[in-house]
Amino acid sequence: MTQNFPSLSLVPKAREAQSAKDFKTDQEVRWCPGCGDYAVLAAVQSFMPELGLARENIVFVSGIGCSSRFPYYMDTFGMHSIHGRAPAIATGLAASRQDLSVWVVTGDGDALSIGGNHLIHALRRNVNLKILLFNNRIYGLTKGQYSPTSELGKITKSTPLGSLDSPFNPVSLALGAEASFVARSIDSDRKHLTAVLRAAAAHRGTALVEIYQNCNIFNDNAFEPLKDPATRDEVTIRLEHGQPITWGAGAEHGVVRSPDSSLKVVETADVPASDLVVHDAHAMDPSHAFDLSRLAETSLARTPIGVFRDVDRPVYDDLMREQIDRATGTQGGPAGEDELTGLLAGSDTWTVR
Amino acid sequence: MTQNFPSLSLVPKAREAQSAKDFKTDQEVRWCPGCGDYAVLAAVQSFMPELGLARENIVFVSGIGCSSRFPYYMDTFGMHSIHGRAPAIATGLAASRQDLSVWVVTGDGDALSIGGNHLIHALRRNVNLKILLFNNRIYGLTKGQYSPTSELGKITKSTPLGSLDSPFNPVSLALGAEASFVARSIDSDRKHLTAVLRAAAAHRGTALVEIYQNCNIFNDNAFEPLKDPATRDEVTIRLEHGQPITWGAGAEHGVVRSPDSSLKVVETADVPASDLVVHDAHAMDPSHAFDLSRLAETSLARTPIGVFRDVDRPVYDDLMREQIDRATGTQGGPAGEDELTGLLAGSDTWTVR
Amino acid sequence: MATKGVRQLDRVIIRFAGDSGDGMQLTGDRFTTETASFGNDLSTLPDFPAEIRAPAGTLPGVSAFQLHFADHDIMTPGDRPDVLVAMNPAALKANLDDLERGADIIVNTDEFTKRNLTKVGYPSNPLDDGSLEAYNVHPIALTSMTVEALKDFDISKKEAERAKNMFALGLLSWLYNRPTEGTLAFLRTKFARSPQIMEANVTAFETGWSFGETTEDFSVSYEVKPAQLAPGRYRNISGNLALSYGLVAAAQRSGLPLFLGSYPITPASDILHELSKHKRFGVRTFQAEDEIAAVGAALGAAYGGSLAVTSTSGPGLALKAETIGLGVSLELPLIVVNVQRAGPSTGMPTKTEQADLLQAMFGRNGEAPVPIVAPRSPADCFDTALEAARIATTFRVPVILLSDGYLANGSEPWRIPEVADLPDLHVQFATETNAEVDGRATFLPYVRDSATLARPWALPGTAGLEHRIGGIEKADRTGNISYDPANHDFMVRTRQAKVDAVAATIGPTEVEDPSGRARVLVLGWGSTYGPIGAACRRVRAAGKDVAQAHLRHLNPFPADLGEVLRRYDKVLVPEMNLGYGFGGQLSMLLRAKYLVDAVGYNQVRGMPFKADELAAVITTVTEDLP
Amino acid sequence: MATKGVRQLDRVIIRFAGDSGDGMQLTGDRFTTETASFGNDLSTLPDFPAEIRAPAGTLPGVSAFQLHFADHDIMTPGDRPDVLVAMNPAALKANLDDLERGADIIVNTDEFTKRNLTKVGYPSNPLDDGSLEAYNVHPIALTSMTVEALKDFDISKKEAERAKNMFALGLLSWLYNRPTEGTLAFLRTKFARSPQIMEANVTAFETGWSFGETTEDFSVSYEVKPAQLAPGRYRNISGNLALSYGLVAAAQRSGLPLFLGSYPITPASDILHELSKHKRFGVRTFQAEDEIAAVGAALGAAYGGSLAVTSTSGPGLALKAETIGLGVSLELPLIVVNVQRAGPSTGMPTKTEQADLLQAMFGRNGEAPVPIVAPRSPADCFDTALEAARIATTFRVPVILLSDGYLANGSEPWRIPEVADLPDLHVQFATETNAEVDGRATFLPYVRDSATLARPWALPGTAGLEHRIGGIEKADRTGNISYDPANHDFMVRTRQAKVDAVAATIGPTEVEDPSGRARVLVLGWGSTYGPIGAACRRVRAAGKDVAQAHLRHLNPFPADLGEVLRRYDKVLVPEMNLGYGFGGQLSMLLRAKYLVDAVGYNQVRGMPFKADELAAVITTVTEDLP
Ligand SMILES: Cc1ncc(C[n+]2csc(CCOP(=O)(O)OP(=O)(O)O)c2C)c(N)n1
Ligand SMILES: Cc1ncc(C[n+]2csc(CCOP(=O)(O)OP(=O)(O)O)c2C)c(N)n1
Ligand code: SF4
Ligand code: SF4
Ligand SMILES: [Mg+2]
Ligand SMILES: [Mg+2]
Repeated sequence: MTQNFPSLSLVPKAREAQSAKDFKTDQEVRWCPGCGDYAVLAAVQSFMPELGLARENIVFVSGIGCSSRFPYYMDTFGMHSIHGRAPAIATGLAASRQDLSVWVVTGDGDALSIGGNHLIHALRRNVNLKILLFNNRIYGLTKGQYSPTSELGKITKSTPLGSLDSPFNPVSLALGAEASFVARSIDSDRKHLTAVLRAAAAHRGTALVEIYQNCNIFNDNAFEPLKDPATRDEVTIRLEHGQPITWGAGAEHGVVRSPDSSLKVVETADVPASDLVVHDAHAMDPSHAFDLSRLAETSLARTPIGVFRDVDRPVYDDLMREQIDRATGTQGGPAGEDELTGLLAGSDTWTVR
Repeated sequence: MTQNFPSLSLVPKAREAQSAKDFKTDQEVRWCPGCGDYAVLAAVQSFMPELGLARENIVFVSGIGCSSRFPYYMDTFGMHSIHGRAPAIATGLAASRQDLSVWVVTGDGDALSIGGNHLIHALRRNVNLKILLFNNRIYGLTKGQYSPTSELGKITKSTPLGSLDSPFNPVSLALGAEASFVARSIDSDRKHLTAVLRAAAAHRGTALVEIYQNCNIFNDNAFEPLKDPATRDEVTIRLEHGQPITWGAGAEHGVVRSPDSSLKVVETADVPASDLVVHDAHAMDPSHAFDLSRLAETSLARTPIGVFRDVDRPVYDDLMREQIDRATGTQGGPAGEDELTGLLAGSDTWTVR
Repeated sequence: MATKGVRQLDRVIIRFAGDSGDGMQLTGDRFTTETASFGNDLSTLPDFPAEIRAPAGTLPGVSAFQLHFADHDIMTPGDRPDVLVAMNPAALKANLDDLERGADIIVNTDEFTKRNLTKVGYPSNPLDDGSLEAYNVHPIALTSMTVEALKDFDISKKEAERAKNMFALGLLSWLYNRPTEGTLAFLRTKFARSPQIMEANVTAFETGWSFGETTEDFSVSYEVKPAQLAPGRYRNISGNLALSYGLVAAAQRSGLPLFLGSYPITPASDILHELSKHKRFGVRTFQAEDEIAAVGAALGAAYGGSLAVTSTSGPGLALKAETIGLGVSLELPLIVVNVQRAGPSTGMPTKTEQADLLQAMFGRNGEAPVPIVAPRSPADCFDTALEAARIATTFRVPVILLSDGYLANGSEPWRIPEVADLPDLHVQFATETNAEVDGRATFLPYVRDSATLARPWALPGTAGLEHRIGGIEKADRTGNISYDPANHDFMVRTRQAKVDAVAATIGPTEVEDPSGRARVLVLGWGSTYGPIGAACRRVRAAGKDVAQAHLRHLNPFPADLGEVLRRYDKVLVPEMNLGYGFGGQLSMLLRAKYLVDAVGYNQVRGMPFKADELAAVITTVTEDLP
Repeated sequence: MATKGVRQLDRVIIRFAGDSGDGMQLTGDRFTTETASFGNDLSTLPDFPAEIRAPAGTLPGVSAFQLHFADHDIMTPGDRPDVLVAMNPAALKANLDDLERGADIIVNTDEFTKRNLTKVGYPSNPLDDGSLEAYNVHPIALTSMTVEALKDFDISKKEAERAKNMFALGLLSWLYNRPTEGTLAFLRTKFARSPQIMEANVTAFETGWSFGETTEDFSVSYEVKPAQLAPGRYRNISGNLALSYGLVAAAQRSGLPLFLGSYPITPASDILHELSKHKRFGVRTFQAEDEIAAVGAALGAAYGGSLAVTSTSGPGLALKAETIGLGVSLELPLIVVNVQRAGPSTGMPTKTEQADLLQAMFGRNGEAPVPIVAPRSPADCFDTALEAARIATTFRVPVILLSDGYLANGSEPWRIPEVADLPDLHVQFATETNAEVDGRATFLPYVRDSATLARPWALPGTAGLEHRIGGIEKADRTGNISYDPANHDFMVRTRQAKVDAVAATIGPTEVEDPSGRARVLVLGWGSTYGPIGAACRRVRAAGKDVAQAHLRHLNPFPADLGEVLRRYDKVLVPEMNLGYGFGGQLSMLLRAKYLVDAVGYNQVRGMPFKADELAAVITTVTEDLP
């Protein structure tokens, strides 16, 4: 059951086989009945044993929002922090503790509104964090204001005549912020979500996973086109590395590159197979992943899911550790009392007798 | 001299012809001798008369940093605010005053470090702001720490062994944040800078102009390859809408699109002219502009300058005004005292006699 | 059907309690509106969990709404309910301790299943085991009776069950002879889009009413006569609504456009929601990316000439600190509404507290004084908003308005003011140069009005008044950057003097001391006004003397406050905070300022004080006097 | 050359002043190091503008460095310089007012051009017009003599001119018989990469020295004997450096890795710079995107078991408020270093002030008490850092350390401690379950130590101790989310009680009252220690009695403080803040806590108090006693 994750080689392994149950706490789950958060929680709890990590070396850090209650339900170490700041807190933890697997749970408001700056900087630094962004396109906990992912013109409590600002595309934003790993999945698709979590865990550096999550109280059915069996195949583009990008029940839709570099949607039957764009999640240049991110329509008329980008680049905490190892290693271990004495004295001293 | 800027049609016009001198204040300019900020100030002061706006309807808002002292030197209205917050303050001003031309002056630390969130949200909202980002790849005012645009491994006061985080590419970040206008220019190239300012002024919505600026005290010659006559033609890609993207003294370099969508640098002699990518600043899909942004090398071995993207999309303050106009217009002007009486009373009242 | 007998009461306290999903807030709201339109005086206290829908049937999931109504003027939502409506075992368990023996308990027996009882740790069914003997229990199968009544409707069982709160409302409306047209009209509008649901709710409501008339469990119904309040037209109003209206009114009375920069946060969000509706009044609302941007945008709008407001709760106020400090330095008018909630940190977002007074006073770097005002009751939020606007625009300074969770959501009758009677808040913008420099007429942004010490408010767009301002210390008069030591000292003192100057524009402390013989003064601020007032009445009714004063202005204090305090042998200051070991936050300020041995009575329970408890404390203090 | 006569002095105050680009800070630093290695007691005061290089020759561009050195123990950088080195007219003009008549002024005549004089508003040349008659002026063509001395070097004229500060340093070094090896070695290292520049500077320095010996303008040189300080090995140290070393030492003495999360800000940045060098000690420094991320990362590291620190100045402290509140709620150890600067808002970044005490106390939402400590002198920053670490790790609480701009950049001799003599700060992490729940051994994160009330510090990676914490109010012991009113009240009181418990671990107030007859107590905190001490000495020297006490612990106060205050007829509290109309920020706390009529003496001039001025104030207070 447990897999080998070289990205997690510094984290101690579990002593015994684990099951999803091992990751459940005794706390009552306090989400609304029907909330998409339940499905994500179940998926994460069942996925965790695969990592084969000592439970005590896993930490979930969250901000504030419905989704951010998540850590209370994971029987690992956990911190429910303050609104928007989880990436910053997790950065300090990850950068000082190489032996931990650090997960951030956040919402579209938490991560992209108040916490936007910490998010983009975490992505840029490429700290060893796995960030699960529960995107329900609404502020759940504060009872239904529009969020930075709500569609333009959204009517909510705070925008009775419709919102005035175009939403972020979280995948585009992350790519613009130099993200080394970006993926998207859906609360209701346990298999896909698990695969994406697996890829995120296998990535060394920051991994951003956007999870479309239904808030059945304040934004019900926001992702229905992707879930309704009648429409989902027609609108969901499942990205798979190395595979041509096609979708539709019979893979009848695909994309080719148009001269202006944007992707053009075509019928696969109309073009030679060799013209179809093949997904390359490992392309160092983020342009390809960015192009794919733009295929998404806010209306969900078309939505790519899966791993957009997954590349290796320097990892902040690894570099930090290297600097310290180099400094301490050269003279056999970190500086001790003698060296401290030397430091305090410095080079210009005098003695009074 | 003054041009017609439909984007500024709501701003009152100057009563008399203006010159650069009209925009100078009596305050001594307090930048280090040789600082690139002087050149930008001079360029802005000479450009302003072209707008033909009443001086009192122009406002410069800045954050904190060397560059942010800018407003004190512009004889318009101005506010030197606090670190990172200028876009937020300017948003409130622009959204409440359609008759003003609002400019934000900020630095790489101010805009991209502490102020990153306000910047990306201003871009997403597309508020009517012109943002001049003075990028010297260093914290000047605090005496030389690395910034989010410093190259990886940068040795500074706060990173004696080299910085550990890859920089942002401000153009990519802005495009990821749905920017409708993004451009880049250089302090020392007055003509180019002026042209870019002109394009920014002509844009309705948020315009981000990144200006490479030399800090001769803490990061001298950071942009030398783009300035040195011996190298500049070889490394500077001047983007012009509708023109094939070529550079080099004899336009000998160009780009073609490679199958993975990234741009490939070629010798123009080696490819048919029709293969050369033509710049389209007005492409609605930001993919093209994003691809171009990735041509830039942190080392400055290659740097596109000019307008990457310039498209029309809904402008926050215009939409806000429309909502208000619609609400007030339907019944002839904004609500008066009677209507206020009605509001206060509501529908469920009783009377005590 | 024959109507049963009607018994007269002078006041009643009802608490509706159920699951978060049971619609208790709506039920309470409706009953309140019925009661208001009937003309009783009233006071309400909603109390709900931070979770949107906590797990069904659990204690943390209980949502409650308390209403106190009377035929006379009352001050609080009441200490102990006379009637508890408990929709499930959790609601019973969570609220039982608050009941006096003899209270009425209406329970929904359908929910008293084994499973639900176990969930909340009832070993046996309290309805059967005699443990409720001391109370007047009315066991009613609310759910099944509702479902039965709706069986002919083309709606799901779940939908039918959901209407049980309307059944309960109907029953209570009968029991207290409430007018029902309002509720029926409300249901018709609310469910206009699903006629089946609308009819179902109307039917449930009417069935509940009829059940009251029929059942033998209730032998009489009650009547609480309308209250003889001061003459005028009244409505019921909650604090957040009154505050929003106060801001709209202030904008109109000042002739300034209203601009709100806000980021949603409980319990302040409703101000954003309310103001976003009033585009007719030219109100601009900006939902910012965070609290810092919210106050930043408001400050930008203030610079542009708006009546600028930012609304938040404690954690948001902390985030706004640096920008408020900039506002102090720029000397621009700004209203910062802080609807306090229980802290520290995230604390208990839906619970009330008064623990941000010292944050409001001192929570900025450097010396950055701001005036502070606080409303005393839900309706008073209206007047306090106008007062905040007056101070901000007159003195060109950020003003902090400290409301709290109880005021925000609680409600009371409000005598609707005549707009023309509201204060005139018109401001004078600078239009001309105000100095001569080197022989040239010049505009200097930091030349001051000699009375208020306010600097000119010179709007962008005013020709000839171009100037620059900033957060770096500035030279007196010119506003240019200055590091001159003497100038800095002068400017810091001047900003303080300006805030102090507000005192000259506010009235003296009003002390209520009917006998004129009181030796104990009870001094409060904010939402404790009701409980303190009610407590003082009880103490006086018991034949003791006590004086009460309540501060609207926390900074600066009324000029006569020190003198007032010294008139009493003892000053008691009840506050919903601890005061960091200084005996209360207001206490601390009073002690430091006047060296008066103010004694605090402090609680942080997330709930308003109970009048009874305060009365006991006051009595003890009175009796302990030497 | 024959050496001139040497005259003995007991103390000298020198001020170097010039353009921002003139290298005055470096010159002052070098002179200080020479003086330190000679064994004088000393105290320094750098004073520079916020601009990197303000426009040449202007008043705002003047950068100064003052040094006081003596053959005995001194406490301040001195009120009025005996010697002013003025590199240009601006430097002369900006500093002249601070000189006593008879003071020596060394001026660089080359810069006294018409243009430069006009720039600063000198109508005529003060060197010629007799206006400096009262002083001892030494007009020296510093620039041209330097250029002349370097004419054979292969460097540009600009580079040659730039060495004039070394000429001045050489001259002053001769004048006061300073040892020169250190400076020569320093120049060799600093300019190792450009040998021409190195040699030029060395030559300029030596030429300056020789000039002193030769010129007739100086007939004697001076000697200030080494000071008889307590025996030991000494070095000169600035406050930011001492603070950084204190943190490194605390890490080693606690066995915890040091983690600093910081965002650059004047005058705190040097702590980040310094700690970033110490990777050998395993120190991790994280330059965050802003102050919120900086404290957030530190809190994350604290959770992971680091000795976690965040460093900032006032505006940054404001931004960190919400996260510090989270730290209070999580009960994790965290050191928050706030190097205060003049405010409000951006204020005067390079100038000192003590106006963040109340922000530190109260600047968070809800009741979020934290211990506060403050160093009294540059070297004391070392001990105070260790003390902050002790409190934070023992009580599991964020601690705010209030330094200020003067302490940060000022320097003094420091007796280098033996590492083994430093306090042992080892902490006990939780390793085991600590409770039984339903018969199962369980770890409860909010079970407390009975003495300290600290909760266990249980690190991720400890098997069996998995638990969740958060900023929502939590149940006692279990740490689970709780909205229970009584629990909240209990937790708020407990967090306060924990901070109060710190008082039991600190010593009594130390009062210096040599005669034992003092009726006036002068009480201070932070960097006013030096000026207050020097002032008290003067007052006593004049035959009056006065007592001095200085607080390191601002929250909680030492247990005996109230009693100490009451022993005196008058308590005078000099502070570099105004105290919001409460007579000073510390005054306010004292008045509120002890109802003692503490009297403030307050200034916010961006500069330390002058001892003379304080002595006068103290004298008046003493004389005014009834
Ligand atoms: C500093 C601060 N500001 C505002 C809030 C109020 N708040 C709590 S959660 C939230 C937004 C929640 O939205 P999201 O992150 O999308 O999470 P969801 O509830 O939808 O899962 C807000 C505004 C807060 N707790 N703290
Ligand atoms: C809240 C706050 N944090 C930190 C600072 C200190 N600070 C002032 S400017 C600055 C960075 C300047 O860098 P940049 O924005 O690149 O401007 P530059 O000086 O390079 O033009 C910093 C960190 C501050 N003034 N306020
Ligand atoms: S409000 Fe929405 S997001 Fe929050 S718990 Fe309920 S359904 Fe889920
Ligand atoms: S420090 Fe750099 S950016 Fe700042 S004024 Fe000097 S040269 Fe310009
Ligand atoms: Mg959400
Ligand atoms: Mg910069």
